[in-house]
Amino acid sequence: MSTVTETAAPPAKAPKAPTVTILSALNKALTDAFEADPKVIALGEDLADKEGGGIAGVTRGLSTRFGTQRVRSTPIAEQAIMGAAIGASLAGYKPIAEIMLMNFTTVAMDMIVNHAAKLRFMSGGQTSVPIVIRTMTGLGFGSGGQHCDYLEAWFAHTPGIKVVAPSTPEDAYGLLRSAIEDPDPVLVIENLPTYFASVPGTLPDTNYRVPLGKAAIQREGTDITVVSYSRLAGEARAAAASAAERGISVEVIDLRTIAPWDRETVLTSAAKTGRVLIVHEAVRQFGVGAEIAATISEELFGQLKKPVKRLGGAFSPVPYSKTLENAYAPDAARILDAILQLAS
Amino acid sequence: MSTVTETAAPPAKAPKAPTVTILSALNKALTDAFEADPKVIALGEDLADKEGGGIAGVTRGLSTRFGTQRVRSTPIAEQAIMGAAIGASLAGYKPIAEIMLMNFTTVAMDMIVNHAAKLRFMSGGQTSVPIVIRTMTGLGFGSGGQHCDYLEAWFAHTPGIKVVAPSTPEDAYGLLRSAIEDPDPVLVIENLPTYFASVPGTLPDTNYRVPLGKAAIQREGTDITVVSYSRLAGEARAAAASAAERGISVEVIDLRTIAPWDRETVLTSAAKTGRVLIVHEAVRQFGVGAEIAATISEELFGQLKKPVKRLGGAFSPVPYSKTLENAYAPDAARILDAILQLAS
Amino acid sequence: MQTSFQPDATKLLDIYRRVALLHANDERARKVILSGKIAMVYYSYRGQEIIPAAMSAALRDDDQICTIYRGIHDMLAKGFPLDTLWAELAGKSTGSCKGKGGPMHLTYPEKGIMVTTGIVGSSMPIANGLGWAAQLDGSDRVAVATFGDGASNIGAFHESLNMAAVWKLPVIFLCQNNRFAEHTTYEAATSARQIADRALGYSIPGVRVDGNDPVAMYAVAAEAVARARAGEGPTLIEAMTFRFMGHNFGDDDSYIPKEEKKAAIEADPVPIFRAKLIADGIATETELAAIEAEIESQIDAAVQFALDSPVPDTNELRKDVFAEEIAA
Amino acid sequence: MQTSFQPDATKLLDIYRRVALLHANDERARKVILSGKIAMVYYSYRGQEIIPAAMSAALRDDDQICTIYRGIHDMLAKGFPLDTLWAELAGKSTGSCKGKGGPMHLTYPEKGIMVTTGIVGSSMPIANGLGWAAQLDGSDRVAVATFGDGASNIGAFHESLNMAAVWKLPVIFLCQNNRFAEHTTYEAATSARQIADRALGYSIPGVRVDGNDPVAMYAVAAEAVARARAGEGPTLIEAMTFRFMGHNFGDDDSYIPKEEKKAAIEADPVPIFRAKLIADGIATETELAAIEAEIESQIDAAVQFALDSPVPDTNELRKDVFAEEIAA
Ligand SMILES: Cc1ncc(C[n+]2csc(CCOP(=O)(O)OP(=O)(O)O)c2C)c(N)n1
Ligand SMILES: Cc1ncc(C[n+]2csc(CCOP(=O)(O)OP(=O)(O)O)c2C)c(N)n1
Ligand SMILES: [Mg+2]
Ligand SMILES: [Mg+2]
Repeated sequence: MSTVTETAAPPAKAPKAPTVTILSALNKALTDAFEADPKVIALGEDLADKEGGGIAGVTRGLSTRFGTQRVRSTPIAEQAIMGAAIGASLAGYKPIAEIMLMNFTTVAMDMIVNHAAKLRFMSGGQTSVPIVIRTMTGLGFGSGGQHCDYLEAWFAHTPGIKVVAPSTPEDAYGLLRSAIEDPDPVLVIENLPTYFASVPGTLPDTNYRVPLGKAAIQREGTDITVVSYSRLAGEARAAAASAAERGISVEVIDLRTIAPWDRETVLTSAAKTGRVLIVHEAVRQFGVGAEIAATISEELFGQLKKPVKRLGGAFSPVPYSKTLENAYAPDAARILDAILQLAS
Repeated sequence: MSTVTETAAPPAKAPKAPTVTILSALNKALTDAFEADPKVIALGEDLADKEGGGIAGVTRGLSTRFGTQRVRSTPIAEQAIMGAAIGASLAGYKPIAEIMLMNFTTVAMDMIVNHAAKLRFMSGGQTSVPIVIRTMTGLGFGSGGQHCDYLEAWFAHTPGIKVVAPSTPEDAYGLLRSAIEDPDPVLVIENLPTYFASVPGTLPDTNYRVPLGKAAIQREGTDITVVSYSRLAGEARAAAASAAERGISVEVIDLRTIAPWDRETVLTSAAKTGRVLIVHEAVRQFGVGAEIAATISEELFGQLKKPVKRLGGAFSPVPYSKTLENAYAPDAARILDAILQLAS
Repeated sequence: MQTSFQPDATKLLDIYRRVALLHANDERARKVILSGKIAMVYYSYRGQEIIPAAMSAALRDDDQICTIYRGIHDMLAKGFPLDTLWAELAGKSTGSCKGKGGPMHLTYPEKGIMVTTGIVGSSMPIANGLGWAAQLDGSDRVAVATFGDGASNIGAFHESLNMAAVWKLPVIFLCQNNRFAEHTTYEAATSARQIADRALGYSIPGVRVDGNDPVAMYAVAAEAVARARAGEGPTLIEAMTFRFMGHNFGDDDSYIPKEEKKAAIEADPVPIFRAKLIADGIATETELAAIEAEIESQIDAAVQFALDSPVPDTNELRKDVFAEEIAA
Repeated sequence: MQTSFQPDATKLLDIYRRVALLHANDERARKVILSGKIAMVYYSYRGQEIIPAAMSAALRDDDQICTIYRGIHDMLAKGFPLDTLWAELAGKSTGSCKGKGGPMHLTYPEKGIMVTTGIVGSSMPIANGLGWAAQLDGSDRVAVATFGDGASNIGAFHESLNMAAVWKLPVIFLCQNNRFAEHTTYEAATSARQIADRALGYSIPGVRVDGNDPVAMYAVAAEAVARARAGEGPTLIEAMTFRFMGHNFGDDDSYIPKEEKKAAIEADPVPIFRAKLIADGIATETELAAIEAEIESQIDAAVQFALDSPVPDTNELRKDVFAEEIAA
């Protein structure tokens, strides 16, 4: 598939205006990490090339290049997948475990939460679990109620594990490389609908990193701060562009790391604009936005011009019917509406 | 054990000043529910009397009285336990599934979140899952990192399941009865350290109910609102009493139902006092308190005298050493400190 | 195998009616998707029709099933009405789930179609609960959990079979072994020589059967149902078969060895079954053609009904989350 | 069973040293709790000493284990130092886990004691990862996962044995079948005639052995280790035993049939093993008494060390959550 040939071909030689995708960036990040460190290994369902190199092709080419001992397809057994990753990490490896879809983490929560996130602490620092858990989610394909949940708040609430969610190819590369090198468990949330979107540019080189815990100001602005991550960071950028046409200057912050989140960048921007909108696809109630809104409201008490607003997914399972699926999550239009309200 | 004889004996005949415990209240609620509705059934590890009637004795007497077909001890298999409860509920029963400790929900999250919480919606209302999940947690016994987590925020973030957490015998009885009668899944969080505390009083009679979604103002006050639930509601009451001695009038709200939480009661009190403290044992970051603080700050923007404060468990797994365990969660003293700061 | 479980001519014709329906509906579903008239995630069961047709022929309407994303064959065989099925696939308000569930969560309790799950393995724990309810009701109805070969490696399989065995639940665990789990072969993921071997670990009967042979499949299914009705507990059935169209619609099945696929398709159980019915004088070409024509027109009507039906109103997002509608 | 796996006199004495240590430490632990000097949740393994003693005698220091809340016997047998063990039990900063882990999470990687879990079944998936790492390292070291009879019914057991079998991992699954899971009997929860039967479902060897017989237990353990080292994959061992003190400290074990308990205690494997060593002329009463006295004084010192050690500073709550300390 095109992303793979892209990855194979050095950007320099790439045919005319080169484009990249999040998928090709993830694939190159994995390839470069395997190159750089023989302790990096990977496992997951259908991960090796004989099984297609991952259902979306993120790991395509890895097993052919690095062997099926380092890149292993597994049975359908998420507890066993996570356990194998944890155990190998205790023995000095840096496993990258793929849980195909985020909803399937629900069968592996014990391994992730009771073990991966806690072993360093419970052992008094004698052991550690430097694993990466790659998982994917995202509505838009009519897969219904069990295939596109957004559970990041569960993990952000769990001491001992970090959570990242890239929205651009550069960040996908840089965050994944940093996650692999991090000494602790990191959950990398990939968004299916944004995998394939080609954007102009070339893939980062092997030294490129995005530090964990640092947000990106993707657009500077003075009137309103919009905080988001993953696919909706893109929708926020689009909404900000339309707002600009209406003379409203929006600062768009992509958290990139959800836990630990970048308080400093967010609070600085919020203090500057005094108007904050937080947007995610996850259910609004008890979602990631609640922690950020509560913190901003506490830290900037009396300094805000408007109450912090939150947009999130509907309070329901993800519906099947396209009509309902389209209505489920905020999009650029709904973000723009909220921006206009905040600006008024 | 005393709680059981208590339950058996009618309050009237009870020896002199009668006392009750949360444990005896839960036991009577279950007994009365089994009496009232033949469709009520229960399952869990060591639940039946042959296996001790539950590790803490909450279900003691049930299997002897109602038979081991309705009250079943199970293998150690939480997915199977939840699946059996879900399936039986689809066929018209009202199962009460016990997940012995809250940390063990991590092996059953798929059944709870992808199925119990979603089947009504995904079936377009053709089926429903009127189950109760009873689970227990609570630090204080040196059981360490895997036996006393507070995961209520995960479930509150999940559309399709309700979450309650009683802090008094009356509420334990009334909430459990309401949960059993509710047409949808309800997670009942019991707190181990408070099971056995005897308080004066008699057990509610079989008609007593506490509606889901209604908080309790356990102490009226005018200066500061403290919002809490479960064990720390008791600590909050104690802190409020000490504050009163210092001339500070604290209103103590016990949420009782965490999801859906009682916005009206909380916002009314917050509007009255203008100073709010939210307290729970769960990790503060991305915890239940975040949603409540964010909502109050948004709804009462400009009307608060102080920023909403949150106290929660430390950002770490629950530690073993008594010294550390004592330092982990807020207690009456730390709540009082926070009250004094807010009052200043 | 007792001969009493051998299907007679009437039963075989009954099974064929179901097979013909399943076969025609799958062919149609893929045509409709290609036509662009209805977009959906679709997991073709083409090649596996005999298994649910024979299984359902041994069941009553009040028997219940829990099936999976690849389960439309199980559901049609059990009696899921075509119109509301197609309307659900199209995400219309007239769908059995009002368009909220879709292909992976089709539900129709009237015919005992209680749960369709998209989570591998999760049909089994829930089927146990249906079986427990049957015990409590004092009814001899049974529950069937269908799942694939790959699902036999996940924890829920083990917990479910153990609990069903200890509680002697009237549950039939029907594994449709099509030799692949997504792109993974049976051998690459499954350590058992045959999945039926796992029954020993639960002290229950485990039977491997040619799921493409209607007579053998029916006999095994009927015997398992009889045991369950008699209170003798669960049975694990491993029905051998093959999926002709890959894992899901659009799957380039390059990972399937060419010869393996060729051989399987040459052994397509549907035409073979059809020919045998005629050869054995159980039905004439004309009779079967009539059945098939009837089915085609029923499907025509159902697809049209789906296309003509309205989409759900967005306030449906606030309904069926709980019994009580959520305030706007 | 090949005779090459029979323990010789030296090996038997080695096993007895471990047994005596385990036995004495359990007796002491319960005394110390009763004395009120140290409060802890405690799951006595009294009666199960032979199993880990024999297992460990077949292991090297670089072999690794994942054990459970009822695992202090496994750990002492594998070489967990007494002083840091007792300090951890006392929740002191000198404990192996700085007092953060406690009895259910004891860890000592230097001796291959990698994980102690309080979650039933969860020792197994992690042991697979240790085995995978050994494969990657090209090392012949092995991993052992210990667990109970009740744990053989949870999903993690099944997923782990299947993966280990498919990947031919050097992992030994050591089930200590003490016939109870908390208050639940084997029969009430476990459908397999014997847990070893479940090995067939993974095409691996499954052996039931008298875990109270040091010779038989060693032979089975040594053979499983040899297979794992040779790259022949995992073994499931079901070691039959009994826990004398109930599930945990304070458990009134009224649910255990009196005769069953009486018979088990009369067959206490420790004095029997001891007597046999003397009867077979492998050791004299004096030699064994000397070993036991030595152990008692080591335990005296360890308990004293624990009592004299300081409690952890509360800022430890911010350490070891991540590699980087969390800001106050
Ligand atoms: C717990 C879980 N893990 C992974 C998946 C993704 N997935 C969907 S179908 C499938 C393959 C299942 O194979 P099998 O059980 O043989 O059934 P078949 O599709 O062949 O009918 C996988 C891995 C899932 N749905 N649930
Ligand atoms: C997933 C999970 N469910 C329940 C428990 C509670 N629990 C702790 S020990 C135990 C019994 C385990 O019995 P067995 O596996 O036979 O081991 P034994 O205690 O007999 O050594 C149970 C149910 C748990 N720790 N983890
Ligand atoms: Mg398959
Ligand atoms: Mg046991």
